[in-house]
Amino acid sequence: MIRPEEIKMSAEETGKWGMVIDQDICTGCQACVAACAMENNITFVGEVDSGYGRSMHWIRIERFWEGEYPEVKMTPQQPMMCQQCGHANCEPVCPAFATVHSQAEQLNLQVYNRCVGTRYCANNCPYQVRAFNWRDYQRPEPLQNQFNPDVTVRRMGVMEKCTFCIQRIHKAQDTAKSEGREVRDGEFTTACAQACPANAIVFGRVDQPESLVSQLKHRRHGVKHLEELGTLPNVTYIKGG
Amino acid sequence: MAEKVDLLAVFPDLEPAANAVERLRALGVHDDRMNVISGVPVTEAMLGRAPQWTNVPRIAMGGAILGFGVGVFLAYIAPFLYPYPIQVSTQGFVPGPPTAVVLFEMTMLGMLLSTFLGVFLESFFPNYRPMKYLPEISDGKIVVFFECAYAEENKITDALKKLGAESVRPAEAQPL
Amino acid sequence: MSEQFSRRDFLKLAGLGAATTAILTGCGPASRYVKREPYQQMPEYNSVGQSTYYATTCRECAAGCGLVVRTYQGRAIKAEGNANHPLNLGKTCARGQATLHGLYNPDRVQGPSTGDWDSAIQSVADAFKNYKPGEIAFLMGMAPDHLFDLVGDLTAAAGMDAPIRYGALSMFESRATLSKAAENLFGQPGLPWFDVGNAQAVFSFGANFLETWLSPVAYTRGFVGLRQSETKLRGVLVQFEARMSATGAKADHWVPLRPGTEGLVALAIGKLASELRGGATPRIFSGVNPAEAAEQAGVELEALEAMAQIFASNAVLAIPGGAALGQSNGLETAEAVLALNALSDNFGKPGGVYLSALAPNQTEYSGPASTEEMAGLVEKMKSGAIKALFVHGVSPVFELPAALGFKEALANVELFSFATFPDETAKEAKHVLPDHHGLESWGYQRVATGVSQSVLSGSQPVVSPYYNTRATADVLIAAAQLAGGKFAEALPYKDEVEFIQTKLAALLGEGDGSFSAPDAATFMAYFQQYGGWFKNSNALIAPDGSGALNGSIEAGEAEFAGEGEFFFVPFVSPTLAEAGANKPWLQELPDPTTTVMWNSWIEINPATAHELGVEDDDVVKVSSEFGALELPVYRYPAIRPDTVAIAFGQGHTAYGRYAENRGVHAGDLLGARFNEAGDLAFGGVKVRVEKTGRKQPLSRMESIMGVYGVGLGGEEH
Amino acid sequence: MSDKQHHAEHSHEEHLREKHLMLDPLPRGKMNEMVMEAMLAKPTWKWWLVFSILAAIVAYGLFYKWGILIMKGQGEAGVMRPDYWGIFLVNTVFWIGISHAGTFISAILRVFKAEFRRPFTRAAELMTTFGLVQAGFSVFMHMGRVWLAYWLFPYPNQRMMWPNLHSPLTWDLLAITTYLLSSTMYLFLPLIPDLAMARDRSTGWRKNFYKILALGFRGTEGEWTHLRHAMNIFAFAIIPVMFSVHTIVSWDFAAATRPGWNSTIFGPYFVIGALHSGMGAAIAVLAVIRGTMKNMSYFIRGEHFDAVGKLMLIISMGWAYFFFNDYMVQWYGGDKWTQQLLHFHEAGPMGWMWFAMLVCNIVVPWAILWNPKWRATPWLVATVGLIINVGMWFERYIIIPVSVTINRMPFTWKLYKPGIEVPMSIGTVALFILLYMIASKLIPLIPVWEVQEGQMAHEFKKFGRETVVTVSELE
Repeated sequence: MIRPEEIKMSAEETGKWGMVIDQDICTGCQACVAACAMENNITFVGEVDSGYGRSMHWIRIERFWEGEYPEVKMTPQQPMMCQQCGHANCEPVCPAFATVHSQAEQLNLQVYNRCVGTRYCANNCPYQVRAFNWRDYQRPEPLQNQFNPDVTVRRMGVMEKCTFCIQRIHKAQDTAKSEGREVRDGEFTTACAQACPANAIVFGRVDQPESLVSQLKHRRHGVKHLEELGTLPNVTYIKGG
Repeated sequence: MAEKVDLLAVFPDLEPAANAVERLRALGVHDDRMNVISGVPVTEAMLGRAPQWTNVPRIAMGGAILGFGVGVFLAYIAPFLYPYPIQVSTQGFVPGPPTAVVLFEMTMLGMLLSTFLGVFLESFFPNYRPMKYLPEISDGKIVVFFECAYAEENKITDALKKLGAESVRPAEAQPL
Repeated sequence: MSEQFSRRDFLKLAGLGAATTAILTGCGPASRYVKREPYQQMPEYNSVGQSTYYATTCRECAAGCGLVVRTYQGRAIKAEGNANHPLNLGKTCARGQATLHGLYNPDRVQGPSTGDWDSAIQSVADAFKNYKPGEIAFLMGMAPDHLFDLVGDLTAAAGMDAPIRYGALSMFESRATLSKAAENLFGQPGLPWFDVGNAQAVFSFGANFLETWLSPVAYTRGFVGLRQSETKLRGVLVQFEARMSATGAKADHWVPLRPGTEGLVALAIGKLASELRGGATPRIFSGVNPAEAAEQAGVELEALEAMAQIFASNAVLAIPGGAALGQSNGLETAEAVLALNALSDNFGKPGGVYLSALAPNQTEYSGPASTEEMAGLVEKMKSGAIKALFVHGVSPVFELPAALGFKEALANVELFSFATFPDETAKEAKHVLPDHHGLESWGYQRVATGVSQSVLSGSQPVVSPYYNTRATADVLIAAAQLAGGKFAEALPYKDEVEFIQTKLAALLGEGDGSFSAPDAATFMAYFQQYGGWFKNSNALIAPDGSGALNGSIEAGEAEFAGEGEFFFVPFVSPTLAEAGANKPWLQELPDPTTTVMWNSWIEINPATAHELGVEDDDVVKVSSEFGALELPVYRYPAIRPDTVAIAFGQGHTAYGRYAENRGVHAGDLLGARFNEAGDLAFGGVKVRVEKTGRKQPLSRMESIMGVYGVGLGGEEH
Repeated sequence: MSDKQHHAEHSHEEHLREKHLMLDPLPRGKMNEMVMEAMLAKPTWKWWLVFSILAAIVAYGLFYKWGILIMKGQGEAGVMRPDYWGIFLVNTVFWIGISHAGTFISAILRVFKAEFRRPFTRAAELMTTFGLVQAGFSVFMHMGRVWLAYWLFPYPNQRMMWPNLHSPLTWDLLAITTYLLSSTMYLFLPLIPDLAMARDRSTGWRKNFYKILALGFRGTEGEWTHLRHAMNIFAFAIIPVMFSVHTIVSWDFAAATRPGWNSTIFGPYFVIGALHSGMGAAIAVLAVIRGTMKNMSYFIRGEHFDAVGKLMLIISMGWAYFFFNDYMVQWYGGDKWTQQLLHFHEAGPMGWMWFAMLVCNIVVPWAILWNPKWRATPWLVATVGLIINVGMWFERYIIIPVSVTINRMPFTWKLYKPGIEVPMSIGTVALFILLYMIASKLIPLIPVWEVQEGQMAHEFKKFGRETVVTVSELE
């Protein structure tokens, strides 16, 4: 039984964990995508399905074109992953509470074993960053030896998405706890940020003004994607130089 | 101590049946010793009989209240039984407008279910025991079942015959 | 975090130096090789345990980035960059991340072709004995690693030809041309290193340094420095290339030159710039006429003048590389572009041109072989001069253009392949003696370029070998001892690890190292723990480019083979390259520029496609003098209308289920023409493009609707 | 008066009798016979042929393919990013829409005492129940892990978690359940007297069958009174339920943050759309019953097609009104994504469907149903009904898989290509018809007592020289 005083709905402007992505130096090299796949046991789906919009990427790098040859330019690459919205459209629409807001971490949790596959969340995500397990994709022996034991292996009919490598967050917190301290900024980072050769992805505590993410966010003119929808995303993009 | 007999009078139409009811009353057969069975809903008024009492509306109302209660439970109480406060987006722990939907649907469900149930309760459905009945009834005949003193049987029979009864004969319960 | 863990493992590792012997003869003590237990529960139920982290070197390409591999219950779980490693400072590229899909690839060679190792080693020993030294050749991968040294010792002692290193990447990077140009210009050979990070402006002539060129991870770091630095203004990047690469996409200005005119344009810009700066025009530029240059390059003179403006007002770092040098006039181009740097006088200065540092145990620069040298090898094979060929770390059958006829030449030689994967060469080999996967092997590797320090990167097994494979070094040592005589004397080691230790022992006394140790065993342990040894000081070589501007360069017109109407630009797929195609997740990574997955495509300018009457996904026949390919069209908005491009990386005929019969091999269109430095003129081919009428939908990450407006209704935008 | 006049007078009455079932009474017994005969008629080989073909389609298209879908996953269907929702939900909305006509006819028309409803209330109510069955199937086909569907029912799991009442899908579940239950009960109540009738004049297993179903109904004053009250309560209460159902269905879309969906008009727009397709389906069903079953031309006459035809015309106008309402506001808003979407609807690859929708839903009904003669022509009105259903299916297809192609992430736009949905959709249609065929053999499709009640209430009355029809209130 929950006592009313236990209930504190958080609608703060800033969440807890956040990312700053510098599109000016992102080279679109896909290292983050590969790192994410390796860290989070993301399955590959093969040529036909991936071409039909069924790839399971938790992070994708978007790019468009401006102008006509020879004045043609590629717009700055834009890595897109779950924005961990403070006001997330995906959460309320799930009939099974399979995607809920973590009050502790201020993240959008995806509870795989609660998901029944109505796909409403993905439909309602303005960033279209959710990936659904359309089939039971096979990983032939011995590929499954590479599974990260800290990350659930998803099965057919379940929705999944970027978790900000929550398994790493928890590991770091456990370590910090056992050493009786707070998690230090930069003590750990997500797989994508860790791999990024350009350091275009920075991860950290957005609620701590002295953290690197907060610094970057404010020093460089960062923008949030589709901010006008009031989704309070926790990923900030730095467009220009 | 006069013996009683159960009789039934078959009428082709509503008019003679109504007259018959009147006549029987005049002949001293009390209203609640009579029962009119018909293939179409002929109202008490048409037959000049006392209005029928039914509890269906009350049962319906009760069901509605019950259903509303279920709605209240689902919307306002169940969330407090969660293992921990579950937050979705920044919507309230107990969302406002959606509760209205739940309350409405549950109320309606309760009301309609109980209405249905009410019919069963009120008319003792299902009931497969032998009963006083004539198959002609569903062909549109109107049958007046009544109980009268043995002594009066012939007199009443004649009277009803005069009023257009196709036949007047003793009524026995039979399997439907 | 990772290094804390590896420190924690230090004692375990320290004990290792001694233990190694046993391990490498197969039966390792459990203390070293953690057993692979079956998961007690499904991974779904998330069993928790303690991970162990091992530092090693990435073997996906020859750059030599340091890795820290997280292992769990004897399994390698995740490859992460080694933050201590000066080359990549904890970063990795996509290929490095996917290295585990190589380790656990379902299609590895699981044992020697002969069935048991004894007979396999016997066959090697027999080859040593039965053939004259001159009849034996060793062909190895690009990486200058311990195995190369070992084979070097062996061949030297046995009087065989020195081992040849080669890789398709070195061909597409035109390394030989670079070092040759450096030699011509500075009088000393070496692999130029361009300090992009500290430059004010960078003019890159075909050098795709953000994707595949030399050391992409290090150069990406440089690019970030160029763009964002606390100490200087935002640097400008100008890319000259016919087909927009990812580097071109990040550039502030992209100048699409007609292939083969880069050198000319470089000189023209130099001339305009020096005129703008005033003073006498250096002799080197006297020959060029900017207007004609622009004419030949197929760009507006204004464009060149605008670039010259930038050049004149900045200290510009000019980089020659890749496609620009893969031309018949590639060497002149390289020299012309290198010479430009003299205008900004930035030889051996921050933000300028250096020669890459030599690795700790390296006395002089030795680069991989040029393709011409490979042609020479092929000749010898054909003529029968070479009877036995040992191949390791490279798949020449796939990586060399078919036109060189390597595969045919194999008919005359006894081929020994040490391939880890069943690649095209292994398929042709008489003997396959599979080496461990990189993550199962010992070793060290010299870092050829990309870092200011002198770095020797270390490798150690992070997991016990999964199959019945054996370290090639061990095989050779065993074979040599079996063969006896000068072979045995050449390799008097118990095994690979002893050899490595012996080599490393030389560094024991050296000062200025990242660590020092009292004895070999401790040194070895540290070496494993930190993933290598490097000097702390800047070891870059400042070249003498004083004479650069006084030379005279005749940047002649490039010659093109074939009558086709289109220039052909083959470029290396940054995710697949020469050896990535068998890793499913690399296949599923979108190409950075086109977002295509799992297949090959030909890039055609939309206007040209319109003329040819082809749409996206229309299959076209591309034919050159040397071969023909059929593949679907990608209408690429950032390529010259007179040019088509195909990525190199697909088109395997072997190499496992994920690579086999997928896409096409760009090399099949290439001929066997070389530039003066001996690099293949892979840009010197003209192709014809014909419509076939068939369609083959490409898997794209992008939406062709949303990005190109195709199929949205109304006109495209 | 002269013979001539008298004759004219007479023929006028005759004419009215032919036209109106209510003025053309037959003895109850006769009508009973006719209905029984229609029901008990021995199935012809044609009937069996159709029956077995439909059964085969259901077995293969619906159940076998569904098995495949469950085994191999939603990948068998055409859904992907961004079209996470496909034809299964199109069918759900479509079938719920169909089901609305039943309630409309038997509840709203009952409340407003539209006498023409009497002979076909039952056929319409059956449509509600059978339609909802298809809708239920479709919704479960859509689920990625349908074997866990029961998790959505309002009961706590072992961690005391209840379904999420914030989610429109949960409201849907409640609403559809309520609607399915109540419409089934509403189908059964008026059926009881007819079951009693069937009981009285059948033998063998049917006797027991009807005896059990009739629950021992005799027709006492009490029974009739309870029944009347109950049916009144149902008639009034089920109307808001019906509206709530399709409104909530519309919220599944309107509540989402998507261009083209986030519209406040969706509730009524969906309801009217439901009636549009529902009426179309109802009239088609009537035409089939009339054409294929014995004695039905007595009960179902031109007047009924005429009357329903009028309704269809009005509803079609209503639909057009709401459609334009939605379109206008979306267009005027000028949001760039919505603009993109509207453009895509009309000029995109599915543009043909968008225009076909307008033709089927507006042009065809308006062009035909204005004419009383045509309106009274069963096959013609039925055809219009079917065309409207095609149009309404298109409408749902455009609202769901076509519209979700366009979102705020152009990098992900993709066009939906149906896969296993096609045979499965055909399967639901087949099952719908199959259920009707079975029903026509098991229960009296005509509520005889309601017809008789109506006939009792109608009579001719002379106003001066004019003979007119009057109806008297019997309740």
